[in-house]
Amino acid sequence: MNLKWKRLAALLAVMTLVAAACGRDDSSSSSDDSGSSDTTDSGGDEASGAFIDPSIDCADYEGTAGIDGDTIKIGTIRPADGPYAIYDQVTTGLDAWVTSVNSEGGIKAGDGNTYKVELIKENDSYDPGKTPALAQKLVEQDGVFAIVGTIGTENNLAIRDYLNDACVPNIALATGSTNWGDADQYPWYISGLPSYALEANYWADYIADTKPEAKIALLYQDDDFGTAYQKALTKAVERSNNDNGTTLEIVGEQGYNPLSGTTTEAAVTSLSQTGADVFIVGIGGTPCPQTLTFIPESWAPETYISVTCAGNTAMSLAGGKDVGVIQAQATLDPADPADADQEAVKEFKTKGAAAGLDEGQLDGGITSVGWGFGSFFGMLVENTDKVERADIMNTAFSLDQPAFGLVRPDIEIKTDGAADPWAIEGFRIAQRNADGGWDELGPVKNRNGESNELAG
Amino acid sequence: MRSTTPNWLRWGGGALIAVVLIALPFQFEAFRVNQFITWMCIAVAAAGLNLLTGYNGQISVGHGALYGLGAYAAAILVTRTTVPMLLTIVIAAVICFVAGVAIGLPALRIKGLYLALVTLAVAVLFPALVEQFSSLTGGGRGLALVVPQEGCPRGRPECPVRWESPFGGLENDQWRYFLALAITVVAFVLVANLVKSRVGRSLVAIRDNDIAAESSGINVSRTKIITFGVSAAIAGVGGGMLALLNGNPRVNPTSFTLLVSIYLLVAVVVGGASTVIGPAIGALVYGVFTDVIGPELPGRFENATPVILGVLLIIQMLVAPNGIVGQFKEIQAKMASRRSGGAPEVHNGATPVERDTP
Amino acid sequence: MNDFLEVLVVGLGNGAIYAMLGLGLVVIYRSTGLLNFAQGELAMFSTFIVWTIWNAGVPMWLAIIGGMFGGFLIGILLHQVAVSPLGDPHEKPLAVVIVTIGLFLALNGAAQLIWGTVDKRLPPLFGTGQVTIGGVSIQWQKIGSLLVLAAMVGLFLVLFQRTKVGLAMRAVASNSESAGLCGVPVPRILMLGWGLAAATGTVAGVFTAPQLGLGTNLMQLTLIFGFAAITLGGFDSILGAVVGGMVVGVLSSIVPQYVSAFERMPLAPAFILILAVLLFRPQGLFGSKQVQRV
Amino acid sequence: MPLLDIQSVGVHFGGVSALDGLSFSIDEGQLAALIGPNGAGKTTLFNVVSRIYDADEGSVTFDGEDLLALPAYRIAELGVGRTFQNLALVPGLSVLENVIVGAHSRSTGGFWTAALRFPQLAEERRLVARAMEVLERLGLADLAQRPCAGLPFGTLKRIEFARALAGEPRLLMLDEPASGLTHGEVDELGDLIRQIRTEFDLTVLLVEHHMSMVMALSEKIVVMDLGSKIAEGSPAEIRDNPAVISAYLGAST
Repeated sequence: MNLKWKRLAALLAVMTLVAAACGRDDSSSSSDDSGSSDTTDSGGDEASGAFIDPSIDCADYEGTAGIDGDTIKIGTIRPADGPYAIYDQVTTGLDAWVTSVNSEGGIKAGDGNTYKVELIKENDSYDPGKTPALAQKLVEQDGVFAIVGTIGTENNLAIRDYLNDACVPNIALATGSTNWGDADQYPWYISGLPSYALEANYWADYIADTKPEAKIALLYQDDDFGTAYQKALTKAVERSNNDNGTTLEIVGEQGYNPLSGTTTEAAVTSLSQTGADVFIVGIGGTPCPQTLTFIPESWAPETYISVTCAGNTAMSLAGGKDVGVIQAQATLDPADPADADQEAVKEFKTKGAAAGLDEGQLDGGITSVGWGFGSFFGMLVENTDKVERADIMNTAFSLDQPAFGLVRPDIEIKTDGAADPWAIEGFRIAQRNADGGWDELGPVKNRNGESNELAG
Repeated sequence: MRSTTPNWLRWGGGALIAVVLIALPFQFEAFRVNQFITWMCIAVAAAGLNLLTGYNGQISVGHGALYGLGAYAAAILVTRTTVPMLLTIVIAAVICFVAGVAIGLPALRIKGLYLALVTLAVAVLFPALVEQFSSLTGGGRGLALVVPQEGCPRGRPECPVRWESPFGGLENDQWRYFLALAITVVAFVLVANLVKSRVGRSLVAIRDNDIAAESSGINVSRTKIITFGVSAAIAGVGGGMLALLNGNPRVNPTSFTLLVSIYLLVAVVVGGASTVIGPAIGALVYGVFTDVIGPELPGRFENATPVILGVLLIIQMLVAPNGIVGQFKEIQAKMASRRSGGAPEVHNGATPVERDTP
Repeated sequence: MNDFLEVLVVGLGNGAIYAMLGLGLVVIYRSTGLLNFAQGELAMFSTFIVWTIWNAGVPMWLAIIGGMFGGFLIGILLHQVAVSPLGDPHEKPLAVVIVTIGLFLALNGAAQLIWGTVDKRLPPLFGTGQVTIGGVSIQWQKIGSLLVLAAMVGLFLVLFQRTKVGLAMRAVASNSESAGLCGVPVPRILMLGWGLAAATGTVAGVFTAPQLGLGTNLMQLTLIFGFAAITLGGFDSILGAVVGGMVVGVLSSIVPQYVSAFERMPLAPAFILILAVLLFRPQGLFGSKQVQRV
Repeated sequence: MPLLDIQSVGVHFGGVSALDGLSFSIDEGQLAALIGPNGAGKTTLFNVVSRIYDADEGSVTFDGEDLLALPAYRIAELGVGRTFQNLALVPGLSVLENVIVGAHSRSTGGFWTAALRFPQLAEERRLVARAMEVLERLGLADLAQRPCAGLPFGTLKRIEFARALAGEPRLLMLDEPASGLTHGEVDELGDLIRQIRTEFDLTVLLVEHHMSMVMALSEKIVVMDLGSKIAEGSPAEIRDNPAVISAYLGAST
């Protein structure tokens, strides 16, 4: 019947596309397998006040699983070996946060109790094929209360249906994929990062303000992460030209596949010939700072880099070419002398050191992200009157409070269920200086509730 | 080739193993059961590789790619067509057969170390290929095994395909386990029949002495190509099982990197190349190290599993190149000959065919 | 046009690295007749040694020599412990492939255990400066890599053609049995081949690390390009490795820029090259005809 | 019509001729021998007939069929069996299995039927029975289940013989079957060849250095040197041929 025909049509459409595009097909294809990432209108919200009502969605709801007396058990999944094992550093930060909290006696929750935290770490080698069994282990065998700070968009996608159907919170995902904007259908997920799409809009806005006739060269990672930048930026440029009369133009675009085995050098070189005066590096991990080293001297564009390659560890790989790059920042950089006086930074450095982090980890900018995920979870527990799974999520989706952890002080933490599922929606624009710090070019602006709408 | 194991031991052992295999999903948590399913997928893919590399002597360092092809083929068929799920695994096998034949053709001319080189490149190329055809495969984002259906949670239009047990009382993971077990047993029985048959003898004959084989009437080229195809098809079945049965609602290119190809080789060699049950034992060793022992290693050494497997592979190759099963058989044979007195010396009975050099 | 020239320069720079890695592979092939699948990981490992020494405050050039020496020792050790007990690689190609793949896994994992998971920074040997010639920017590092490559080739040519050791290596490679009968200390020569190859790999690693970042996956994919280079040039040809490396470097940089089907897989031209050469000219462009068809 | 007809066959490796315009023929039922010094091209001829080497010129017909037009694996099926000078057994298989491999062209069954086993069972039983028969005939029956690896050289030669017979050949080509055997064993082998030939109704082409055996056994002898035929005839004729004496007998003894 109807369904069958639809699928047959889809198959035909895809086959035609493949034939027509002869391999290069992503940009011309509108089919999106994840299917749900684009649906953002929240439509049928529950009539009841709370965002999640476990009596409706959860068959065998166990709201307090993982809480044993005064201990909350949480789990996390990350790559500890293999090519992506660098992200293990994020988990090191989360682990240090747990150590630190426990050494202070625990988190004082909204219900008046003080809870210690127990963290169970699993290793999926960044293979999303392994993540589901590990999530299952954490939930069913270890009986964790929530999953916190799990690494990888694909890895989190692999356990999304399972965790949502089991009504287990997945808090502070270590990814800003636009997939996490779908709290209507997946209310047990909340990202620990700002949306990649929102970040791209901050770049676009700043460019429109300062260089209304900018010619933009874009290098993006050819996966969920990079294409989020690419789509959002394209849309933002169009909107700015329509609404503000700018004449921004994307004059060159190159995708980079991190599994391809080459560097971005050829792509950068090619982009350098486009005459662009703005260069956007929508690339994460080590290839990001490497890309900076490939910019030829004959090309001096204003360069923007992804938030994922901030921090000392990444920037130190740029061989001095990091000076002058521009970034949208949502968090404090512990290595930035300008941020050194911030209370949150001081606190992180003292407590982190006490919890066993070394100087490289404290300043590196990767470990502090994990610390931030811990703070996120801690903040939710503090704000929840009754520490139950659904209540934690309801807290997460009705936040209205000042910044927590290492989030920049002027950023407002606001959420509102499916209408605004993003906790962190503010950035400042800053430029890397020669002292290993950042000079502020534009102060923090908050764009609460706009992340989903601004996605491409 | 003929086993020296006494009959009572074979039947008794077999019955014991059967009981254990059936009891497992009732004794372990669901996540373990899912890991067992993954091990079975690896065992099946390794059995395919063993047919090619162990029995036929054609080296492949790229079977992870065929494993991946099988997984993607099954996943795409399930999400985009109405083909029944188990049938998609069969179609995936057929697709992999064709791919295997395509690789097998150049393998007629490219042998030994050079074939290893080419297949290595295939393994490395596979994730990039997935990326290249991203409209079909979902690219780096992975492919969600979701289909439009009624009654998905929270009014989602699509949700992951599910295996519902037609028999009451079985949990979802247990039912998937038994489906996987059934496919695995069938795959191993087929391979066992194959290697004990006329075809199996010709595979070994080609491996050990292709000229003698040809002179005995074996069509060496054809057999080698079909072996590549059949081996690929079996690896594809493993991949199809992985996509549909291991409880993961998505298929991702990062699950089919070069490392997977290497681990398949580890399973074959450590378990026992050119023994029927070897790949299963090897997959078990791999699984136990990665999923059971690895996570228990103390903090700093938690990521030592690859080193352990690498060293294990080398040691196995140096000390007992016939793998665990081969070693076991050797010990058995030794004990048997000690009982009957007189230990047979082991000499290689073949030398290469002569050429008179003018 | 500049566009093309710029990308061409990128390709030549990469090509130099592939050629360096290829040289190590050729040395092993020439002395022991095998393709070393662990060559890339060996190079990665010794590059980490370079980093360790450099990080301790030793000047870079000295650190590189230290790394090469370390690589040399590790190469020898691995050959003695894992490879040589297998016997003739032509008799048992499967065993050799499997052992070198085991080394691949073990070296990679060991590096991660020793040096951790965070990429290290190894500065470019020739700095980050650039020179502009006719509107085309060229990094000094690239020019440097070509010079180093030239020096290495010179050394190897002298080694193989002018020295007793080189002659012995050639003899062992072409027929180890009769070389042994002529009084060549075969096991020692094989061992030396592995050591030399590992030392050569260090240089390739030192040039790759500033580009890719020094992590444990430094050479995993670079190795395929190195293999493509020597397949094209001929498994036993020093000059072939250089020419092959350059061709592969240029192809894998230029083709994806102009052929959209290869945009996401710069590896594909290298793969096609490997396949085509092995099928139609197995000895490569400069190799001696000895790829056997038994 | 001769059973095997070799006409002006030439094989050249680079600039060197391994065979150069070689012609001779064998009649059905004949027991013929091919002799000549090392490097004369005897094994090369075997390899041409069994299609391991390509002939650069000339023709080879077997029972009227052009062998050079066929791929190597079809040769056994036509009824040409052979043994190898330095043995070409499959060490990974048992003695029995090696012999069954020899009957490959006399059996059927591909990947599908093999994997499903049942359609194959009767065939398999027939093959085992037949192979056992051959092994028994050659006095090897009690070794049937042993792996080939580890058996003495003389036994292995016999297994090769058995394997060739299992293919039910009409023409059996034996490449130095007596090499490495003791005197007594050589005599035994001669008797065996003679008996087998009658029993199995074979035409035999023999390459052998043991002149006494050749002379005693053969009905026709072809003498080769440097890739060409220098003489052909009955043992008596060959013994008296001056060319043979100078080129071969004189040179080698």
